[in-house]
Amino acid sequence: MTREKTSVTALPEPEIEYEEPALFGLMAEFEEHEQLLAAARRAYAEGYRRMDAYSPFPIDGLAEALGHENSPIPLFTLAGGIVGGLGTYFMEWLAMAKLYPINVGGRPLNSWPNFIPVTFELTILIASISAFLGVFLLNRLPEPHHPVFNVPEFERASNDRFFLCIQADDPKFELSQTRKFLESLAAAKVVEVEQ
Amino acid sequence: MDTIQGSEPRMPDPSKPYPVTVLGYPAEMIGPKETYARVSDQIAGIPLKHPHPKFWLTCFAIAGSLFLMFCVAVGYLLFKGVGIWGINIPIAWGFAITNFVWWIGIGHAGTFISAILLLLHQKWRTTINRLTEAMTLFAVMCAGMFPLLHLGRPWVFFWLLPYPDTMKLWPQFRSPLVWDVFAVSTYFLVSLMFWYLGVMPDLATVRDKAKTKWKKIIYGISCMGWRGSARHWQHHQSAYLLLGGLATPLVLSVHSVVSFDFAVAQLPGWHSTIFPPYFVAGAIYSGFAMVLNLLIPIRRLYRLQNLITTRTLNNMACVTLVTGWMVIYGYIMEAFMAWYSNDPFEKHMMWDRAFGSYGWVFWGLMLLNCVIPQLLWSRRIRTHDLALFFVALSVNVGMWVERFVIVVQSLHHDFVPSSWKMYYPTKWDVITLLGSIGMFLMLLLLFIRYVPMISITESRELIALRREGQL
Amino acid sequence: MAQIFRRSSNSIARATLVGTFVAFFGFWGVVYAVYRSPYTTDVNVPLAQPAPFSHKHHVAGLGLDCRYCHTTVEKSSFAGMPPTETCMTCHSQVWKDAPVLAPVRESMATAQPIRWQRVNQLPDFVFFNHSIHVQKGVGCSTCHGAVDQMPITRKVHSLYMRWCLDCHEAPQKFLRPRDQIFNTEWQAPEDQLARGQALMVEYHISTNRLQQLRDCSMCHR
Amino acid sequence: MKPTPPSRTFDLADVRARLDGLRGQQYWQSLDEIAETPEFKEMLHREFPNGASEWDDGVSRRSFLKMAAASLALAGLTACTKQPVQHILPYVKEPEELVLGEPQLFATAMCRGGYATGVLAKSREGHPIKVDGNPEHPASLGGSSVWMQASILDLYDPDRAKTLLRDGEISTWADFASDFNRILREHEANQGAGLHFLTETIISPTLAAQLDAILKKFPQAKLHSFDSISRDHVREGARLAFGQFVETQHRFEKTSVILSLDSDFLYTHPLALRYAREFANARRVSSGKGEMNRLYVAESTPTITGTMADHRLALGSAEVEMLSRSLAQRFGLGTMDGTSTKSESWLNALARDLEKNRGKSIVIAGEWQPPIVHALCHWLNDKLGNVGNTVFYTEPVELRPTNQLASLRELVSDMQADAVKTLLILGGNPVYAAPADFDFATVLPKVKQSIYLGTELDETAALCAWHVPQAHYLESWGDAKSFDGTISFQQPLIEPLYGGKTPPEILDLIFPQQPVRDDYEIVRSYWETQKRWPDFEKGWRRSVHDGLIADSALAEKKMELKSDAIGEALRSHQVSVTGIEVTFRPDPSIWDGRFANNGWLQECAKPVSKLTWDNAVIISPALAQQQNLAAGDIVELELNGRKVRGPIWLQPGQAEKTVTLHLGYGRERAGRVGRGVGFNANQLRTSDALWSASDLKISKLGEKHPLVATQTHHNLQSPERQIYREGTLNDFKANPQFVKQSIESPKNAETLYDTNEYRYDGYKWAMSIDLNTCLGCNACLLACNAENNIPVVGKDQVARGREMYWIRIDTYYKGSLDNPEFSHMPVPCMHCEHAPCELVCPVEATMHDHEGLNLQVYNRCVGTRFCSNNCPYKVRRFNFLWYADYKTPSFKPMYNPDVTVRWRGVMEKCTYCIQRISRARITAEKENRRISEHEIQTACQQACPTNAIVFGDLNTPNSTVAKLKTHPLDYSMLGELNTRPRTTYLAKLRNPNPEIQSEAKG
Repeated sequence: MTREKTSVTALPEPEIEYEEPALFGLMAEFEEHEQLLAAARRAYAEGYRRMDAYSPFPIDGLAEALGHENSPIPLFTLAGGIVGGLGTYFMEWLAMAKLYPINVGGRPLNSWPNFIPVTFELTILIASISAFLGVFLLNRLPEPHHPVFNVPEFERASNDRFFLCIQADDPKFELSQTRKFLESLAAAKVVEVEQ
Repeated sequence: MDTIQGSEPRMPDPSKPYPVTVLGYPAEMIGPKETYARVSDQIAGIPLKHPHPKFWLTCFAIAGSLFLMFCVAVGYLLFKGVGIWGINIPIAWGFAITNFVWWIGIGHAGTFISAILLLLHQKWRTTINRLTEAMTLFAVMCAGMFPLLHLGRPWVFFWLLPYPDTMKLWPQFRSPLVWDVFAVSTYFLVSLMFWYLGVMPDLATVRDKAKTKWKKIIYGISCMGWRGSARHWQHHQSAYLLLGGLATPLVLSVHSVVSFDFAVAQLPGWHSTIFPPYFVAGAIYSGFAMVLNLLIPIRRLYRLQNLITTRTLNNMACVTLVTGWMVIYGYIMEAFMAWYSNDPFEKHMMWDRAFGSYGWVFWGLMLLNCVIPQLLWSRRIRTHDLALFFVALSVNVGMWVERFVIVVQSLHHDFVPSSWKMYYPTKWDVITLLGSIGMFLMLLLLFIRYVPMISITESRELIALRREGQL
Repeated sequence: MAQIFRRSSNSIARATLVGTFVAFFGFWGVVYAVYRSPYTTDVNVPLAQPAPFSHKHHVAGLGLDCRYCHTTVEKSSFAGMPPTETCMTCHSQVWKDAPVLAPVRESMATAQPIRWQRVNQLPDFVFFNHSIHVQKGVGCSTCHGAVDQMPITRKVHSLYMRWCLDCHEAPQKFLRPRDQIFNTEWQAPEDQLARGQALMVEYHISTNRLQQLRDCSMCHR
Repeated sequence: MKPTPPSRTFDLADVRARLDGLRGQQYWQSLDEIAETPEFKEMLHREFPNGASEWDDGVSRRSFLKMAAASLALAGLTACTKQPVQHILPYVKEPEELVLGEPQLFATAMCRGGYATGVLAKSREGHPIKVDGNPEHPASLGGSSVWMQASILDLYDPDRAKTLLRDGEISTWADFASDFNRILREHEANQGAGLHFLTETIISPTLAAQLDAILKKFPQAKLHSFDSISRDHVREGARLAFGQFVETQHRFEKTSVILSLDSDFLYTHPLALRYAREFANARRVSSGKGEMNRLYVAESTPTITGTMADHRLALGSAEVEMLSRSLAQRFGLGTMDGTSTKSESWLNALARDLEKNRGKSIVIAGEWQPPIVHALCHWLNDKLGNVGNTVFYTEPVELRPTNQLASLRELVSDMQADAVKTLLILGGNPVYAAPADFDFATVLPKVKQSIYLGTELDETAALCAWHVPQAHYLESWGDAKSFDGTISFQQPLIEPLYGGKTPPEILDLIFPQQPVRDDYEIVRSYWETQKRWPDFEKGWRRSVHDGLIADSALAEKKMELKSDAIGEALRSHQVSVTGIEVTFRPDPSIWDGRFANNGWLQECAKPVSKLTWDNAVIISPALAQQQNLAAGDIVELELNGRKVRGPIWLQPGQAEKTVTLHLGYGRERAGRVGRGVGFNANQLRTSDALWSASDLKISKLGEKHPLVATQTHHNLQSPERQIYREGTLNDFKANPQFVKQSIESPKNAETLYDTNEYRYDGYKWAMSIDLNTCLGCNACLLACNAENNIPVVGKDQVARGREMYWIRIDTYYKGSLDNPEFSHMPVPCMHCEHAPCELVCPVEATMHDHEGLNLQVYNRCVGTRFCSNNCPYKVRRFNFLWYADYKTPSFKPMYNPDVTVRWRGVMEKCTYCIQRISRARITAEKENRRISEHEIQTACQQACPTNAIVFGDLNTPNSTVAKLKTHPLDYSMLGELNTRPRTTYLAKLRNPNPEIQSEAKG
């Protein structure tokens, strides 16, 4: 599907102290992913920042709509790959040519062509591992407990419903206002999420 | 809401044929009536409310008993030594290495489908990639065992790993066997991570559909508390894509490395530059065949025709046919090179391969691998479950035989005639092979019983796409 | 739906994940440590002997030369263990009827050998030759330690291949002048490296020979 | 992957057709292969149903599971287990001159058929571990026979007789002595009537003297001697020619033409080792001198000598006699009627060749040829002026020359007549080996007081009242002459392990003196009486030290030839052969059965057929075709009423109508190794036909017996496969470089690698093997077994292709099926500088050292076997199961302590005897000098009777090996693979007679 670019104008975070509210946030439920996408854009335009959307499958542009920065995982992977590749070749050279040089069938001590396969494999392996771990670190997984699970309807978030949750600690959050706003987004339902 | 009854899968109506494209190929990629809810219910329903316990139990019993035989065989092997196999000098590698190469080959389809086809935007892979990835994992497990078991002293296998030991010695990195160790373990780990990334959100679905406390807890833990938030999806997707990208060269490399076990050696019949591509093609060939062998019964028994559609099978059959021809090209090249090189040893090897003591095996191979698969030219075969199943079976057997010919026949007549011998497998060779198949099936059955075997998430994407008219 | 897990479970889950990871590598670490520990190598573990023979007394005290008992150390791969006769040369006069020497006298009487527990042993696939080491300036105490300080003899080095290689890679660190070989008190001088280099020349350990010292065939046949 | 069952029967016509089809220099191997009958493939299935042997290994499933669990646990632990506690048990009184860890050499002598061969026995920590030829000894010159090499295993054989037995009950030496005295006292009354002695050929002076004394004491006593491989025909031949017994000695060094009439003078002759050396020296061709002798052989079955022939005729035993007659006729003796036409032209050419080389030729006949043929040889040698040049006569070496058959017949008839009260059997195994018609087994029990001195609990022991274990020669003092008369001494290296006794000790009891003397005193006192040396002590010590009395060889003796007598004999009886002929021959491995319990000999592949663990009914392909027989078919042989069953073996080069049976097998009472192996050919062997007989009937029984050969392909397939290179002397003279014309290995410069990365500038070990002088006698193989603790794996494992030799001898056949040319090729590890095996080892278990040795480190090997797959020469051997014998205690002292005993699951291979190199290097290093050339000999080199194997350092200028590497005939096997082998070969040269050659072509 075509991706619509949304211009993100980041507002400065107001430095006002809030005491922990008993409420985690307000959650709106949608039936179609297009609705969610639209809602997200609206909310962002409205100035909401501390919010997140939930969907049973990845929706293109949703993250941008919510103003999430690009994922750093590609960088992780690149770094992993470089480390893995250089590290491996160095290890092989060290083991074969320096630490215990042995005449193996009259082949050169540093038989670089023979060292390539292992170098290649470990490059891939370490790169992959970094990407994999990236997902866990950046998503702060595992996280079996989360306030959103308090919402009974939320179980459909992994099935056929789409949710937008504006957190109570958002500077612009004001219960009745925000509720009105969400209801205005053709949400099937708006519920409160306890802490 | 009761999941299975909730969505009665659409059976193909024999009276009217399935919808076809202009070219006359099956059009359906996913049943037309499918909705998010229905796919969730249907797929997640299998682990939660297992629909067909009877046949499952029977299969599991069979696979399990084969696996037990395998354990006995391995125990006896460790107790007596590799001498219980038929190997000798000159044929120092027999079934064990043949099985190794075969299993690794089978293990290729999974990552090929989930990674390469992903990058090529082949949407039809969606509903089968989960299963094939699982198959890959299990196949690689089976494969990985053989190099260890075939060692004269398996308990010192760790000398093949680099670590600062008390001898100041290191693995000999020039040896293809060391490459194998790294290639196979890398392939396994990467496939595992790729597979788990994919399955994580679906486990969340199962968690949310689960009725009992324990199921909730178990699936809740295993999905790491997945919420499907936009941020989750963002990182998930980028990692998934990257792994796909990384796995792609990996698929090609693994069997190339395996082929080096032979190509690097001097032996006529092994020492050949065509081996890497030829092995990779062969691997995907047998891999796809194995997938077909698994999909066809599974989609029947679990009535998944609405998700794993005839179109999917048809496409797979096509890929099989193409890779098949690559393999045939390999055979032709081998023979041609033997003649063209005018090397007495190569020439004799080729002659002996066709007309020597193992000639009948070779011709059997030709039949299974080159002749029978030509049936796939016909659409009626490609779209006929049973026929397709048997063609795939012949390919699987054929590929095993091919590896046997490469390993054993090349060894049994090498340079110096005085040391030419024959190889006769013992019952232990056979038990070990069957046993490994048992282990493979056992793991697979456990998988389809407890884990969603089709990617729910990606099925939903398909539906979304269709609703946007993009299919 | 209700929460399945308590809030604390988040930290528990993460801890477990990290824990398993650590535990896995930790385990191998332990195995490795044990393999190098005295538990396996018997380093500095005194072994019970039929008669409590004290090198300290005989060497440091009485000043016996190593070769008085280990007669073939310069001739053969095997350093030689003294026959009961050798013990009796003195102990037929001194300590005639000391109870601790009963086993020795018994051996002499019954012509049955004394069963010493082996302290420094190499696996059967390692072929070590004393004579060449002694000849090339490796002193007794380099491998056997300060035997003259041992009331009961014990092993002082793991005798692992890694340990052997320390010297086979760089003999200059250990070589001694000929006259010091059997001197159990010998200590390396500060300028040992320089002296060692000189000695290598004296002992005809050329560069080629030096490389050869790491050939597997040096010890494994 | 079972091969398809046999679809067609063995069709030799077809084979012939194929052979005719082959062009150029094409070798082929076993007939099974060329006819592609699936017999061999089938065999394995039938005899060893796949994996069957794995279950019936005495491990019940239950215990198996237990042990499996244990082994699994072990598997986990081996990584970090502690070494078991060992103990050191020092001597109480240390023997002098013994340095623990250093070997000691002793000169002694081994006897076969009575004749002594000087050996040097190596002792470590007080037990003998190796036997080699004594270079100073004229009968050995340093070379070894398989029997010498294997004798060490006999010493430690766990199945040896361990105790005195009286009627099967364990008894003591004292009891025996007293009982023996009682017996003797009885005989003193009647001057020894009824007192009989049965000995083997008597060649020990001491023993002879004792026997003389006994006869003085008991005039009525009778001496008999019998050796199953007797030289009666030689004796009778001499008597016929000269009217008395004389020994014929040959000097092969000076010969240019040799005719062997069924004689295996290179292998079975008592002086074979020396003859082989002389023969080889006369054959070795260096670029300088282009001369070599020419060997004609007429024989019934291919022997070592036959395979070395330039011209070989496959003739039945009787045909050989005809041949010799018609040859004699050509030189003007007798008239020929039964002319063997088929070899007319051959014979003419031969006659001319002999004529041409008067005084430089030898005609020699085999022990198995009838006396007349020997007489003819004497006549021919005389006629050709060889006598005095290449052939001369001496007094008989035996001390009581007699017709052994007659003397045994006399004994038997006496026994039947109950005239034998006491029979003292000194060695041998008459019950097994005596001619069938004597029926020794049934008459022996008639003797009440029978005493048997024998090494093992054999058939004879079972039937004797007393069985005294005989001491092994490495346990005993003794003396004997070698074939040339040189007096040799035996000295023990170890106390008799099982209190064995020697013949002199037994006989000495007959002269009761206090105290009873042991063999040392007996032998010593005998020589004291001989007054041989002015200073006895000095002379005695010297001779014992040397193992012989210097130049005590018998003097040459002028003989008067009785030509008319020979002519008379020729006329008096005519040679005739009807039907199928059978010939009996000693087995090339286990001789007459006395080595039957020797695993090394049982497993070592027989010289030509490569059979192991069996004897067979050896027939010619032609006969097989006629009778529709294939290898492995069990047939029943019938020879005037006597029957025996055995499996068929097709031997190319076998005389067409002659069946050959090897003796020594089918032992009913031997150790666990030899019992029931093969069939007993003695059952057909009667006194009137000890060596050959006519009218053998063969009937096929339709059963099969698996015959296991270590080599099943004797065919080099295509001329491009230049593994074995050869030419004729004339080719060589025409173009000394002709070998080099063929494919050559890349030059050193032709490489992408940095050639300076590995410079072998210390020592640079290398080996050169001369195919021209290799006899294929297996001595190297056995020597290697003994030196390197190589295990015996048994028939089943050999059948699976898992034999463990580090050096193997390949035999290739070339040419016609009925009479091919043979080629022997010893193949040890090539120690390639670009070793393919090393590259593929994942754990650095095989690599090069700085002297260019290709090492195999057993304790690092994990057993991937990739190295073997990648070895083009397939010289690597793998311990598929636990082959090394750790259990049998008696074997422990036999193992060479310098060589690791390999365990299960590791690869092993030839190491160029690295333990010897290291020992020499250490000695040299201690003295700060280089290793001198002759300091190191590999075991195979040391054993080789013809010096075909040369080992040494290429960096030592003009060392023999360095020189040989520049020899024009030098080539490296498969060098084209750029493996840069350190082991190279000197190509084979044949020296055919141009006349015959041209005719063969035409």
